[in-house]
Amino acid sequence: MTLASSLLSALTANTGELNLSDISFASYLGDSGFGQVEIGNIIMIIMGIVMIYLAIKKDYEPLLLVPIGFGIIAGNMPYNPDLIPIGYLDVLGGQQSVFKMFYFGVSSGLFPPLIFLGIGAMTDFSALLSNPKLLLLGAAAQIGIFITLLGSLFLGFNMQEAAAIGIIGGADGPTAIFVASQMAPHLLGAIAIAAYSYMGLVPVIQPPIMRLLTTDEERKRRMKPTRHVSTTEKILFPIIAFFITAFIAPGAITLLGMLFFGNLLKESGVTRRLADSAQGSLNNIVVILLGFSVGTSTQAKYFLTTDSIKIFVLGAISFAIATAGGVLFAKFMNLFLKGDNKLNPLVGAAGVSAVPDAARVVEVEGRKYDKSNHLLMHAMAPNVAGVIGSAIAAGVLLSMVPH
Amino acid sequence: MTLASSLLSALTANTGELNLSDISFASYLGDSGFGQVEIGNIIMIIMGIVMIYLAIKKDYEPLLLVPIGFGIIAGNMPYNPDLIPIGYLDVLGGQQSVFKMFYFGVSSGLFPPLIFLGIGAMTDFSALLSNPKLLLLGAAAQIGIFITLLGSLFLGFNMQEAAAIGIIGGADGPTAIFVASQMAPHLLGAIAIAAYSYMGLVPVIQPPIMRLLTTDEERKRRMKPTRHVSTTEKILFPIIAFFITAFIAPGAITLLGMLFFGNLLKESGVTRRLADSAQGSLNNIVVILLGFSVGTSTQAKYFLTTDSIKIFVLGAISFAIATAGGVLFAKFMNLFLKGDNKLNPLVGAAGVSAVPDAARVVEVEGRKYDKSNHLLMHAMAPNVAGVIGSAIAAGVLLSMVPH
Amino acid sequence: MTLASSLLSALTANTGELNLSDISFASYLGDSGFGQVEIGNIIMIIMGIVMIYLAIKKDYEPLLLVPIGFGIIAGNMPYNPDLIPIGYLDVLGGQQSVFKMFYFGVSSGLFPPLIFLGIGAMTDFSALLSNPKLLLLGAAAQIGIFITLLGSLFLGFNMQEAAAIGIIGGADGPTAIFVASQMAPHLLGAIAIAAYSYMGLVPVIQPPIMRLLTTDEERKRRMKPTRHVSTTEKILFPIIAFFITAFIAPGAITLLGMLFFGNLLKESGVTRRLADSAQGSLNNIVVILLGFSVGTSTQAKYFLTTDSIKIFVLGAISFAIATAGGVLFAKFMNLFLKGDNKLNPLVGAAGVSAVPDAARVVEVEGRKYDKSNHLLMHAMAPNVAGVIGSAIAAGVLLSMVPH
Amino acid sequence: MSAAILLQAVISAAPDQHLIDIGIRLALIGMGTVFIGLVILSFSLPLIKRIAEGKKTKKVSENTDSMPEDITTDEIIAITTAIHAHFMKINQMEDMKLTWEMYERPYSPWRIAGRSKLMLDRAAFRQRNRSR
Amino acid sequence: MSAAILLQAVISAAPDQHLIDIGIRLALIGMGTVFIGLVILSFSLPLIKRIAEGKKTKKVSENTDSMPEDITTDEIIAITTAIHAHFMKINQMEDMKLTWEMYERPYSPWRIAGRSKLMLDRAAFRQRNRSR
Amino acid sequence: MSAAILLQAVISAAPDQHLIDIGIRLALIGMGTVFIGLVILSFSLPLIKRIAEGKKTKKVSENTDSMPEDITTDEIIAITTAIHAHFMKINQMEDMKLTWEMYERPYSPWRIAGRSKLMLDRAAFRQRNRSR
Ligand code: NA
Ligand code: NA
Ligand code: NA
Repeated sequence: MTLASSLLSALTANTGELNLSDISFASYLGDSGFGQVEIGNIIMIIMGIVMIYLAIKKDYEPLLLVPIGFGIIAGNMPYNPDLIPIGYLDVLGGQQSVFKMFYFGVSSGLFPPLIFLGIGAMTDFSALLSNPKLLLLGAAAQIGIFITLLGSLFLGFNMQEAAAIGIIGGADGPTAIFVASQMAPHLLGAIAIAAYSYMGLVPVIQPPIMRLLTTDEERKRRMKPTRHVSTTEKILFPIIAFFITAFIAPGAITLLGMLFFGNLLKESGVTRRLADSAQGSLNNIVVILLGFSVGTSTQAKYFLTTDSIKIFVLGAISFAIATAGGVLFAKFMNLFLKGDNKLNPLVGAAGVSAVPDAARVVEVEGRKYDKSNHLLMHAMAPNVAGVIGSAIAAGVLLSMVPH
Repeated sequence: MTLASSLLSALTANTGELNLSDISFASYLGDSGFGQVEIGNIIMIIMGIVMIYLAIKKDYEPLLLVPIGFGIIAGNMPYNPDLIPIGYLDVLGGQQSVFKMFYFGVSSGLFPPLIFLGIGAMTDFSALLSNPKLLLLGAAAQIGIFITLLGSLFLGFNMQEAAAIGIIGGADGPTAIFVASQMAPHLLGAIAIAAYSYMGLVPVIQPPIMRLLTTDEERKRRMKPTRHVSTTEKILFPIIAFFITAFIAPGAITLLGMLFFGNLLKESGVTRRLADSAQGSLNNIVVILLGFSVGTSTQAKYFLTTDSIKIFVLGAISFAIATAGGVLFAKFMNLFLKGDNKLNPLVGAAGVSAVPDAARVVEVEGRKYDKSNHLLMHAMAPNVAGVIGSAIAAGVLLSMVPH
Repeated sequence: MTLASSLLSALTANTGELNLSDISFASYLGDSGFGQVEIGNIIMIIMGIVMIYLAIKKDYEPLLLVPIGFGIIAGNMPYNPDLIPIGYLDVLGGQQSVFKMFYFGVSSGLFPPLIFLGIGAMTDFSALLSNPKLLLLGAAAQIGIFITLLGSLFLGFNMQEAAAIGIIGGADGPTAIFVASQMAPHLLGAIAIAAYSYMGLVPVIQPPIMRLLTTDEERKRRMKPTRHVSTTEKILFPIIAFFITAFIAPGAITLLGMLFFGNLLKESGVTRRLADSAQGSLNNIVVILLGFSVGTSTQAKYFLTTDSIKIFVLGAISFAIATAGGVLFAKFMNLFLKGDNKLNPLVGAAGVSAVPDAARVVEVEGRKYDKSNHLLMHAMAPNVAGVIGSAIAAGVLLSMVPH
Repeated sequence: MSAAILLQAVISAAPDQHLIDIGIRLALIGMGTVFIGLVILSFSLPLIKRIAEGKKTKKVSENTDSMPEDITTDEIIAITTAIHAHFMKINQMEDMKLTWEMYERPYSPWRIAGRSKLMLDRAAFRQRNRSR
Repeated sequence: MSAAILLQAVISAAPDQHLIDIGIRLALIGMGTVFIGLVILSFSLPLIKRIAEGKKTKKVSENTDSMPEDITTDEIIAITTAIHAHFMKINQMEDMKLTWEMYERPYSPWRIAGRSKLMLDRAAFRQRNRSR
Repeated sequence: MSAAILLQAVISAAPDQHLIDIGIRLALIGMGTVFIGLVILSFSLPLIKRIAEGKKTKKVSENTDSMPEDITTDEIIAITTAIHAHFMKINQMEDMKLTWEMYERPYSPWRIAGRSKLMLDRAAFRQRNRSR
């Protein structure tokens, strides 16, 4: 194989000069998958297949895991990079590979704000407007970010890397990608895969922690129904919320600006067609390209490192801490709340973001203990607050850590 | 604030070198909106809020004013540009800000032709085909462009700037942006905001001028119903119209090519799905990004200049002159027309473009004096002719003025 | 005209320095279509009109021929390139023309994989899954590619050019564009136009060859009905098929990766909204821009060469050979098949790709001889196999021919 | 309020006369081109109708006779001629005439103008008849 | 399991104490900012409701009186003060206090904290009444 | 009309024999790869069906026996062998064989070819029986 490779890279050097003896089935096979395959590629391809399997069979975040899974497969198919530019970093003879062009949307930080635009255009902030105190749960769960940051420093990462890894604890794929693209591009693949994998695995990770930290009585607690929210409130919210959060965390202007812009398009009532495309075709196109690109960026030779393993371990811990943070803070808030204002601490788990999966997990867990207790709407408030919270955390890190 | 800034820009210079004493809530506050805000930003943000208010409450061109308005807010939120690239011109450590990447579609001239593609795919040229002489009203209203050009020279702008400012009088946002991006990129923000603002304000600007220049009898005049237009005519029109206009004004090939291409997709009957996307999702995506980008380009430090004020004054005048031009020319045409061929001069006001708002204003004004007199279909002819007319004017300026 | 040009290019050199005597209607006319038109432009524009006519009247691939046809018209409208950047290669004063920016999607090879994504998301591989042996017909028809490659060498093209021209025989527009963009960018326009034209003309080219090579009895032969294919099979297929084909032809990873990715989005059942956009709005947008760009790249001065004529002749031959290859191979396979397993050799003609037109031609031809004999579903198998086959052929050429 | 008056006002007060002169020329050529473009386009519309109806296109002169209800062609010529003359009066008339004469044979707008002068009379005559 | 214990563990075992120190500060400021941001946001929500309802915005103190069913403002302040104090106890308290004092007049979080301390008492009082 | 005859015609008339020689090799390898790719893919389809049906995949030899209605595997091998031999006869047979022998153990197409030769006989036998 080394022989075949060197023969053909010599060939490539003399573009246009072809030797009859170089054109053979043998050399072709050497450059095909049969000659180029390595064990790392096989491992990654299996990982991709597992992701697709989980997405289809278990319905874990399929909109993300199917594109990422197939991207992993496509990015790890063996080929000879001296002959054809295919991989997400390949440039050959001045021509970028197509996967590199797709990946530009990730590495430049362009895709995450567009995803936030779509999220804004599909999110109803009513739950949050009707129950302001639940916002605090979305703040509490961000403890996962900062503990993970410290853990990463402890494991030997530098400050930029630690900040980027920490954001995994925000349980927000686009935010994690955005921060990583600015702070630690070389870890972007591992961070993105970890963030999205654990977001998909929220229904697996959260329930045991939620049960561990709550009593049976707490889990059965019902909460007051949410109030009706007027259209005008919904229109004012994105503007005022953007103003406040951007003032406090200017580093989050790009992400939060697009989030609240999308929401204004949805709520204004006069830009329906723009909101439809923002959360429809534009969002779908970006999700396809973002997921696939993140997948292709896991080429074994760059991806299979001890750093990636550390990131996966830290990611798992950060999700657990974030969940615990939310649940425990709900219990802490209950110390100050009385009567039917008391919170069902399960709702705190939704503070991690991972919209709307974490809220759905709360609903499912709640109903395990009381079939008629619907917590979904209550959980949506910390859930969307968690998105805002992790964007603020990202903003703080982006502006405090030089990069 | 200056202290905090300089401390932290020193910090940035030594990337990776963090000092414990630099990391404090105080320095963070200095870099947050609290430390960075300036009066100009506040003025602009209020302007953005007013635009959104007008769009939602008064329904003035909401598809444009909501994105622009929110873009103004996002573009003027205070931040420290030494720490994070956010603004539409920011590049930091080789990384472009996301807003700069969005803005590329504006500064490169890429978005306007795509908007024209969408306009073509949604415009029915029947009205124009059934009443050729109304085309002349679309020509007459372009006088606004050239008078404004002269006015701009008079106020001290150079020829390139004057040409770009003049196009505001075309009442056609994409054309104004396209010309400004090629001729006077530094004025693009002000020109775009002026063009779109006055397009939104067409229902406010035009009626007094229309009333001033017409008699009661003229305003009540009814026009002959339009004739039926066959499918074949509609298919032939974009091809022949492009041929003629592109031959006469090659500078308009890009804009008119996309306009008539979009119209052919619509009328051909065999490319329905392409026309749907051209006027649907593609158009929406471009409108979102274009509006928002134009908004972000109004960063106070670049935008709040005497030039901007001059441009706004000139823009208002140009809309008034264009309206007057259209109305007066209709009256002039009536000198040559007899009997029921005579025009209702209100229809001339629609020659300014601003599709379809100007035509709607004509309908509303007409019905104020005769409830059963529907001028909308008649006004659509000069309205779409105005789009073609201002594109031709733009083409002439683009090819005659060196840039 | 030369005078006017040189005067004005002098003008352009001194940006901002305008001479009164240079600004005249005469010089303007010299730079308009009247002064700039050349016979080549007229020829190309007529060709564009003919394409649009065929697309609308005869329904020959209208989704491609309407955009290409109008692109040809827009790309060949006369203008003075010293004054305004309009053409697909123009850059003036650092500003790229809009058509050049559109064309980047073609020249970079970005659009073809996106088209393949859409094709994958709209293709049902059931026919192929239910009748594996028909795959071989999709292989056989690729003989057109390699014979054309040899023919091109014979006519004096170099190896890179010959490889790119050969792919026309694959009857697959995006593949032809992709290979040409990498191997012979200077021939891309002619190759793309030839490929799409002949794809449009499949109902004209194929029938006589099909009749020539088959007996009346063969044309009436009925084939066994296809079996039902389960959802799981359809989900597994894109993954396994990608694995196999990418291993054998790594050069095709980009194209086949997107094809099978699109198909997985369609079949997974959990990513419906992504599949809808992949085959809907995204596909439409890319088709519009790709078709139009390919059209604009036929500017007479670059396009009207003997090379283009050779390419058109070779293209016609390659379609004929590919069709013959498919039909004859079906007859050859019948030597080994017995009873009702025998193939109707008309089905072989669908092996050329040109999905789904070639399959439709088979259906129409078959019913000419037996009104109740429906071959469409049987023809779909070699038809989609032909897409895979020509992508593999492209992959081999991309990795074996240095470029 | 007329455009001409405004133009004069601008010219008289202008600080850089050279630039203003060029601007006026630009404005005249630009406005002229817009009108010529839309006039030719409006001429083409009856032609498009004819082609669409599958009839052979007869000569233009016959056209106007065979379509008594569609008088737009003549009217447009009349109007165009007037507006053209109006603009021409404003400024460097001779100067431009000189330039145009160089190009007169193939594209001269004067030929159109001349022809339309004739038509103006004819159109006025016919209109008088019709309006009875 | 508390965050403080974890932090201490990390600090004690850390290889590069300097980096860890900065990390802890970053974490405190970051977590503080997240809380402050979301607390201010949650304060603004009743305000948004008020604006939407078209009422004039009265002073905050009156607000709470006029909305007996909406006790969230007080509660939130109480909770925030507690969490704030909690974080502050962990680390370089004096150091930060010093820094903050520089900014005390216009933006000091201490003023909010101080005011909320008062409100905490009032809120607790009112809640006791309500929960009867 | 056969591909071989056309190829010979091209070769004999070619101006640059060297380039044509390379072209022929490319064509052979290319066409061979296309066939091998699609043949392997067609082999995999029954396998996909098997997996989808949830059955354990038995050995290939048993497969063909247990699926009497699905004779495509054998047929395909037969056809492939023939087309393969056809292409091989055209040109530098020995030369390629030599090259392939270097790679024989892990990926040799000869092994498939050899095996398919056997199967061809079996398939032909079985088909004769079925077609009765
Ligand atoms: Na979060
Ligand atoms: Na206009
Ligand atoms: Na093919």
